[in-house]
Amino acid sequence: KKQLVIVVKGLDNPFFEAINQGCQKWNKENPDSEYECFYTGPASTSDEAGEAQIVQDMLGKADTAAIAISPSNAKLIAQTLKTANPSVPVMTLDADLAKEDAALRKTYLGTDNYLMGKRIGDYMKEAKPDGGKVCSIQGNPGADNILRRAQGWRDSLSGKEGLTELKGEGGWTEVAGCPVFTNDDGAKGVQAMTDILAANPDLAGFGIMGGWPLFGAPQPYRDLFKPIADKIAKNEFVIGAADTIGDEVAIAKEGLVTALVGQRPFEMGYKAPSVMMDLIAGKPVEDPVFTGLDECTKDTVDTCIQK
Amino acid sequence: MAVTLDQTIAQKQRNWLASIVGGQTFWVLIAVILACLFLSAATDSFATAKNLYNITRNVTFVAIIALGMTLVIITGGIDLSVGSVLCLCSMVLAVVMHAGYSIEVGIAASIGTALVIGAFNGVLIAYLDFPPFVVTLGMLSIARSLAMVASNNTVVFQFGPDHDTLLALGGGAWFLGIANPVLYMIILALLTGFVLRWTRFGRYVFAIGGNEHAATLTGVPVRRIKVAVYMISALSAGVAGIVQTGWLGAVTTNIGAGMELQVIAAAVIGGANLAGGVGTALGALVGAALIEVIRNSLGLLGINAFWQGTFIGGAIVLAVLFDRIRNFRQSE
Amino acid sequence: MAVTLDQTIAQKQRNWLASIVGGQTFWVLIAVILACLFLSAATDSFATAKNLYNITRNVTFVAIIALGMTLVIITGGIDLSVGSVLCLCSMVLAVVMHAGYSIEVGIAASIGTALVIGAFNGVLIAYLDFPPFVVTLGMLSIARSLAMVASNNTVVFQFGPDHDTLLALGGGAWFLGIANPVLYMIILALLTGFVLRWTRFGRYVFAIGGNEHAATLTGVPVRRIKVAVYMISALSAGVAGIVQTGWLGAVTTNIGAGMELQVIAAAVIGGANLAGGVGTALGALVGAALIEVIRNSLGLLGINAFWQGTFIGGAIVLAVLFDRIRNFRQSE
Amino acid sequence: MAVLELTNISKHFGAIQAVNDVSLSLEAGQVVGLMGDNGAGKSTLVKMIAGNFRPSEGTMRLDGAEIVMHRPVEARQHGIEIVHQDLALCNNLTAAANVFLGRELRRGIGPLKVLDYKTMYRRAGEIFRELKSETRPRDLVRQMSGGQRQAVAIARTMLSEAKIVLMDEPTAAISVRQVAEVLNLIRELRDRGIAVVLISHRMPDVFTVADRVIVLRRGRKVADKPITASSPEEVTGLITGAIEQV
Amino acid sequence: MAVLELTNISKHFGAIQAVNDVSLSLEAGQVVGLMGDNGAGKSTLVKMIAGNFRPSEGTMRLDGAEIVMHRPVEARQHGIEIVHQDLALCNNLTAAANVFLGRELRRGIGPLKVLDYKTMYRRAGEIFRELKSETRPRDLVRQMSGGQRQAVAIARTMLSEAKIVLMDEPTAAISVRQVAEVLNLIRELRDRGIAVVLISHRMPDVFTVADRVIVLRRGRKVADKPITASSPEEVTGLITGAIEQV
Ligand SMILES: Nc1ncnc2c1ncn2[C@@H]1O[C@H](COP(=O)(O)OP(=O)(O)OP(=O)(O)O)[C@@H](O)[C@H]1O
Ligand SMILES: Nc1ncnc2c1ncn2[C@@H]1O[C@H](COP(=O)(O)OP(=O)(O)OP(=O)(O)O)[C@@H](O)[C@H]1O
Ligand SMILES: O[C@@H]1[C@@H](O)[C@H](O)OC[C@H]1O
Ligand SMILES: [Mg+2]
Ligand SMILES: [Mg+2]
Repeated sequence: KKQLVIVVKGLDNPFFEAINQGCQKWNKENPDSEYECFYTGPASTSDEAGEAQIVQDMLGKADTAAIAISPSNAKLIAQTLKTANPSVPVMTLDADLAKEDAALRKTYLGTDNYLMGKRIGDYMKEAKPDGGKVCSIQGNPGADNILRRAQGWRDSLSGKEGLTELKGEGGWTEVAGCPVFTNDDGAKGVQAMTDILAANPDLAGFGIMGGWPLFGAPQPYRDLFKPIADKIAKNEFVIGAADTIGDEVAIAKEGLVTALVGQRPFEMGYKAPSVMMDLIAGKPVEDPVFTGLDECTKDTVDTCIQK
Repeated sequence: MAVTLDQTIAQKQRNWLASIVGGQTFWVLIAVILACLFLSAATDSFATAKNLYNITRNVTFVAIIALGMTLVIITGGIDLSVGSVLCLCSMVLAVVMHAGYSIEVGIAASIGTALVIGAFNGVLIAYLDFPPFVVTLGMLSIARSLAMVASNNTVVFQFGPDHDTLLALGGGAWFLGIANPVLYMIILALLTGFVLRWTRFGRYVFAIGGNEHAATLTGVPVRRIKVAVYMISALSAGVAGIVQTGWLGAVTTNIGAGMELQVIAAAVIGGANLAGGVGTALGALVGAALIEVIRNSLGLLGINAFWQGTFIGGAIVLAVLFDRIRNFRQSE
Repeated sequence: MAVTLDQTIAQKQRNWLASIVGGQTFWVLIAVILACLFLSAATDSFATAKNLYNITRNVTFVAIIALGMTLVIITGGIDLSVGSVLCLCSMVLAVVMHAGYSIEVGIAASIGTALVIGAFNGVLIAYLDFPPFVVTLGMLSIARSLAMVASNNTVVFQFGPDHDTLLALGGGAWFLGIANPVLYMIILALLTGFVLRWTRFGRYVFAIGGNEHAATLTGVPVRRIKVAVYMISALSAGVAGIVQTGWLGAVTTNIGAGMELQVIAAAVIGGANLAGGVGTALGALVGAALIEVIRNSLGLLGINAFWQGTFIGGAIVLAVLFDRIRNFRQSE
Repeated sequence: MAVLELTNISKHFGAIQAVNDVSLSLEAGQVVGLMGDNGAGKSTLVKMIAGNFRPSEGTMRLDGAEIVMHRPVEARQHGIEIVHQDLALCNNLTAAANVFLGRELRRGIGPLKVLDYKTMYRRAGEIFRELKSETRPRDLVRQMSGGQRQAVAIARTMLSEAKIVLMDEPTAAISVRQVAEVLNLIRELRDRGIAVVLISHRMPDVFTVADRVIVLRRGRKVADKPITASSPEEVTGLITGAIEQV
Repeated sequence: MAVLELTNISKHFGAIQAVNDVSLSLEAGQVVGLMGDNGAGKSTLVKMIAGNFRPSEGTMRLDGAEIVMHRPVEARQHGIEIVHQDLALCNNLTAAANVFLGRELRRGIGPLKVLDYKTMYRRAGEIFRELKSETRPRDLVRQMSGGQRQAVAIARTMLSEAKIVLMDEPTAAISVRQVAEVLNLIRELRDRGIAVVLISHRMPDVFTVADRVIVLRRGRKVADKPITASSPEEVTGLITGAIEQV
């Protein structure tokens, strides 16, 4: 069979497994198709060069009919595509290339990351309009989509565009030692949040740009915030967090996070093959194709997730 | 001079005080204490019950594995697979419990996995003379890949009927308000210390690191001891994995990534010598504690995130500096 | 029997064929060739110009650093900082060029950074007797942190006036359609091989690894050589960083993460002995090639992504197996 | 009767024939000097007796009964002790720990046994005193002089009532005074009825203390005669090959 | 006139006084036997002469001129050669590479010099032949017997026209035949007008070949006299301390 290849940033993140599930579901539903969905990626999300090499391998493979890439280093993948000059259709998935490189791919399917960060910020701002001291939790220092979310988040809180650090704009100030880079490690994330909270008793909230502390270390997360659950309920302390993976929704239900802004990775994986087939067939395809955001607060948890 | 036999027997090159003060472990312990005193003075938030509870608990996972690693290092070996083994063992536990089995079955499966992996490493190293670095580097890759296979690479956060028992095991504080993992760490450290000092096995571990050829000639079962040592190392990673799973309440396939270097650093900072023959259980704990105190302090002091790596790296090098300066003075 | 002096001088324990066949490097080379033959037969996509272009280029970054690492390993040391040094050097190059300086200035700054770091590692190790593992582990953390500081943790992808020159340097193919990085790798490997075999420096590197004490007694400038070796290792990481930057066209603070273990694996698979005294430039290349061919083949063969780590880890172990079996036969 | 009897013992390592068809017997209370050029196979021969190597061919009989040993421990259980040429000491352990290496004393009940440091220190101290060595049981071997190291290695042989003691160059690189002590010790072992094999390149030592001399050349036994029937000149000739065989 | 003259030389390592206020002089064409118990300071003394250690106190004069050496190379430039007690060989290198270690021959022009393998193999081969050793220049030291290793270490001293050759226990653990060869070699060096210091625990060797004997005890010189005026018994007494000083 000809392959519709999905290359993700790294296998070590359950987010991408949801994409894989979507990809596999498509395979199951289309047993007779002349195409099959093939999912791959480097072992670790931080292995950017490794991802580029896999992209090359896949483009060099005779049975590759189309490829969807989730670039961990957008510029690097752009460069790779430039040199490889692929003959099969290329699209991006989950994370996009930079605007100026948009011509290198046919379309983007996935979350609007800037918007996602902005929504996280909106929830926090809404809950605590006069602001306060905050800290953002990020992932790999070089991860572009996370950096975009952080930008959206800052823009939302400050009401200005393009600030790299909040120093009181819109009432919000980032404390010393932030942002925290967790390298996608949940335990590290919670440990750092614990320290920051201890060092800044007057902290007003966290903006968590990827769900690791919640889905990777749900228990220590609960232990950390249960004691101030009432403050969260009263919007004296606000936490906006990304993703709706694993235990995150349950945590929202317990009132330990002000709002979750989730993505739809399963949908990305499930839709990607059809989009790729359209591209192969030369049909017109929208650009970008945004998969929606699932926004959950304590009150909406039971209904917020659209499969 | 008539020296009695008892006097000769009682004589040592250095008395116990001198031999403690002479060791790297001692100086690192001093460094840890000084750092704690400084932090208590410099910040309000360090010497709080809550913070101390947290840092003692955070230290445990690296420390428990460092105990096993110390045995490996004493024999002159190295085990790079511990981070991945931790991941695989956590995942086996999680998957088995998630499938509805009891916690006993889960732990047994997890420990069994650790022992099999340790035995595999050990047999290649001891019987086929593979370089430990290569075997355990291969296993680093293999074990994590198997964890992905075992879990289908998903987050597991529901542990079946014994869910709460598991969380209590890792997250509770059953005794004097000390976090459970800390208790396990202390028990394992005492056990390791005891084994190293008081058992024939411990004696053999040191002998192999001191002079493997001599140990073989005098009839020490070198190969079996080496296999045992790699099994213990994997076991310690497995135990840390189980406890950490109970603490985290979720398992992903990236846990324990890069941990091997942290663990080795802890053991070495605590005084274990990678050339073999030297190391203590206390050292493993002290080394792990130093790293954690520094990590914790960076947050409390509000150090810029970009600079944190420089501080941690600097501390690793500095930890050894004490010992070096002392040695240097002595030799010239 | 009257053996003439010439005969005695010409005599060797093993002739050159036997001594080549006796080495690990040879067996790994055979494994690489067999793997390539198998892949050419089993897939349409392996033996294509495009794919071969890619895999030869992919191999270069690990291979170039493995050349420097091989020198370190021959002296009996280890350098864990190379991945981070690669990152820092790439970042320095990127930041300097982005600021509008020419490529010459950028490369000079980058190489200068590498040399300073190597000298720092080397001085601590050679003059203050720090364990190489600890020093370079500390540097692993420090160098990446400095890269974040230097770049403010942004992705740099515009390299000022000489942007295109840099991309051509790393991404072009100036000679016979061979990717430029491959050319650099070959030149550097020849240079390394030459230095090891034909210069006094190379001779001293082996002597230190064989018996450091003896080398000191006979007047080999052990400390200076060691410093030089760590500088070369950092330099090789810096060069790889520059070339890789030209190829990637973008630098983030993630690049080179975890590379140290890959590089050491390549050197060891190629026959370098972590105990010191043994290693070749060819071995570094062959070791890196084996890893890359396996990585590449897994994708081409459509192996499930979860299982790939198992294959790579297994191959690392298997690479040494050949050599072990041969040794084993010989000793009994 | 012979304590130990070797019949047609050979040992090869790959293509190297280290010991070739050697037969010999050791008598209680007799010191045998074993001589030969470097690489003649002396160490290999005694290592087989000590259970470090298994012979490629041939049989060994102890007190008339055939024995096959797989490990050094078994040799010791049979009452065979050895001082290795390179001493086989662990620098990072104490003198006492080295003396007891491989047969640590333990105390305690049932399977719960711990090392009995006290008794080991005491026994080691006693042995060093017997050996007239100044070695202290708690000292690390790392810091010891050549003579003290030798004493530690020799002390091992005195832990149990041995029948046979094999000494592989115990007097190389130790000083005049200590050589005399080692030779005295060998005499004392002999007087206790122990069979001693002394490997040495020092002609005077062998001629001072041995009752019998055996010479190996290229793995073969080329002489085996009472010391009184030989002379340093003859032995030298046998070692170098100037004399073929006697 | 003395080739080398040491005046009140001392060396301490931390608290250990290894050599204590030793004065002595070496004459061209004279063999001096240096004896003493283990740890008496013999190796430390010759290592100072060879530039491995710097004396803590005292001065050295070579041909009447005071010299201070910082590195072994400087000693060799002064014509001082040493055979170390542990031989100081690199197992992973060939015999020739070991012989030339630290003073490799190179060929080529300007700064572009490469190792001159051919000449080094040839010179090493010649020296081994002179030494009547069967050692082959291209063999790895790893696989060599004790005697061959000794030959490699001794060959180093013959690379250049030395004035002084220091030998630290060159005859320990080598066989009878090879001992005779080493002693012959020492005689030959002497006949060439070289001053030789021979450290040895083997009384007969020293009395066979030395012209003068010096005894160290606990770092101090306790005797320095012509061999003909002494006797093995006296030297033994001096080593052990039975005789205080002569
Ligand atoms: N483990 C081994 N593997 C291979 N060859 C060996 C081994 N042990 C000894 N040999 C070889 O066997 C031969 C005899 O060695 P052996 O050590 O018995 O000699 P020796 O008589 O004790 O010499 P020396 O006086 O130098 O100690 C030598 O050629 C040696 O290289
Ligand atoms: N590098 C060193 N550091 C510290 N102490 C040393 C060092 N070298 C030698 N010593 C000490 O100096 C003293 C003299 O040692 P030295 O090696 O000179 O004795 P020696 O006469 O050569 O003995 P042997 O006959 O055993 O070779 C000993 O106590 C020894 O432990
Ligand atoms: O968008 C994804 C993020 O939410 C996840 O946590 O990590 C990988 C990203 O691509
Ligand atoms: Mg021998
Ligand atoms: Mg000496």
